[in-house]
Amino acid sequence: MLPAEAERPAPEFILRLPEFEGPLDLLLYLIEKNRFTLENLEVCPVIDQYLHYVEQARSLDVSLAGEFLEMASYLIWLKSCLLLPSAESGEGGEDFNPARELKEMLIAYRAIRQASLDLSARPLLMRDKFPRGSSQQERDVASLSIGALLQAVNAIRARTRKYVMDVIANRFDIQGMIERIEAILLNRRRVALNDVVKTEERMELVGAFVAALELSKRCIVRLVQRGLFSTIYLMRR
Amino acid sequence: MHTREIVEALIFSAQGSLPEKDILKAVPGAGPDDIERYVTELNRMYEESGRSFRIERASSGYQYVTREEYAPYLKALHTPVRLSMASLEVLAVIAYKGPCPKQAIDSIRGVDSTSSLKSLLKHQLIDIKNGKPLLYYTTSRFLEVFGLDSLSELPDLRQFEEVFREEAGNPAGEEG
Amino acid sequence: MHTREIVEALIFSAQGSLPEKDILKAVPGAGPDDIERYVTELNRMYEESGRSFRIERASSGYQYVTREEYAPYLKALHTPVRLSMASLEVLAVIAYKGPCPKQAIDSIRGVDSTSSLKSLLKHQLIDIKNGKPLLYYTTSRFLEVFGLDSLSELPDLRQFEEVFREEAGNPAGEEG
Repeated sequence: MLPAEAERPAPEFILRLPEFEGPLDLLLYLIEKNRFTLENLEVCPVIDQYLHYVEQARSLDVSLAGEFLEMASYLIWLKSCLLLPSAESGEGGEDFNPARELKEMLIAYRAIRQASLDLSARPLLMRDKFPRGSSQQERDVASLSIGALLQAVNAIRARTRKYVMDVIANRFDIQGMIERIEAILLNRRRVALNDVVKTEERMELVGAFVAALELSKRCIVRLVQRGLFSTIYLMRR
Repeated sequence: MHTREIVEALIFSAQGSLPEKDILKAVPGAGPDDIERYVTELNRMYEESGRSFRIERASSGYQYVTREEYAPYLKALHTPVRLSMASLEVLAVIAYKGPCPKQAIDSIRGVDSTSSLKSLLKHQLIDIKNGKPLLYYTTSRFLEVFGLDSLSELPDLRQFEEVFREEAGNPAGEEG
Repeated sequence: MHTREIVEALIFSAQGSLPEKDILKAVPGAGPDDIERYVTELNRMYEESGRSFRIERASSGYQYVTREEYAPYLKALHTPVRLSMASLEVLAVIAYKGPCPKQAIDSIRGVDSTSSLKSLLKHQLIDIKNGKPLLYYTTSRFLEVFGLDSLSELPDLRQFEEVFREEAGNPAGEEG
């Protein structure tokens, strides 16, 4: 199911470059192809081949993820460290090994990749085995995660392709608005609806209007409007 | 592997009642009579070995049920229901935007939310503020189910862009 | 009615993995060892009578699953989980290092993990802890899907690292 290393075409193959998960994946491929191990790794040929691959990809107009280029510049730096005479060898008392960081990175990545293959080799629910279907009785709701909620937001966004966020950022707080209006009417007999809102935002105005309706329903204010589209006043009762 | 056991596995793993035609599609060569015979055989085996379940023929197909005498024990069991994606969407809108009228929910989602609202009300995850229009808001049960102390604990959606930002040319994202 | 069959009915009617503690609550007087013994007995009965399913331990509980040899017949009925290599890598990082921020995942893999995170969230294999930065962790669904009782059941990551370090004596690797 997963592409085995051996099945990948060699990177010299001109018409179609093999695809790699990322720069570390490519590096591991090159190391394995050269039959190096991380213990006896000769970094320079691997770096050369890596740069060659990136060069090829660019000449073929293959769009490479930025990470590949980032790694390329890192490797060029690394190679220059290796090739330059180590004038300050023994610096800090440690034997200076610029390739070590790269090795550690590769070991960590390789371990994770092995772990992921290991995971994938387990009998997988919904692939190798299937759970018992749903039971008939309906009960309480299972506890849910914030992730699931945000997933839902994303689903809405993907479907409507509108800015759900815009609307959400403008959420209005009716209760807060009611309190604001009540506070204003403590000192005054009447206030115009437009004077209740603090911003020009439509949603806030809608919120104020809903709040006004609510207060009217509670017999706290009376809404007065002299004509269509004219100012709406909230009168204290 | 016997066809009978394939039929068993099919009904076993199905969500709800499995229509006969789906079984026939999955085991080519078998007819409706065969299916019925297999189910009878399976049920006899279950009964003879003292199993707590059997297969029931419903109008729409076949489904597993636990035997009635076990019902008292199952009632004690907390078998939580999983919310549908549609209900989760409605819930998300109300959580972030509520209290809000149904019309606002429908317009944000681009679809009608009637049945989801009903289901959420039934599970007491949302409630209604009286008024015209009715306003929906999330309840304390909602906070409980999501393990939140208050609505203000909901993550800022902008922060979530790191996960849900649309990739150029690949809006659907990876179907991993 | 035997307690064993009550346990059977409980696990059978549960959705997903049924936590052991829920079983213990439903059958007073039985201990974890009893439950385990009942499950072993049930599984032996299922196997001997050629049943297509068994009970397995997962996510600190028990769940019914169909036997693997039936998967080819059941695939048509379900939407199988298909995880990309990238998603599996991300999942492995989160399983071993989580809860961890996206940045940690990206840095181990050397690439951006956005689309994989999306896909894993969609499959509910991972979830998010609110915070700055957001932290990702594997869910109980992950344990169910991979048939793990807990994360501690995963093989030691260092074990994999060691294998790689020790390959010095075997330059050809597993090739050939």
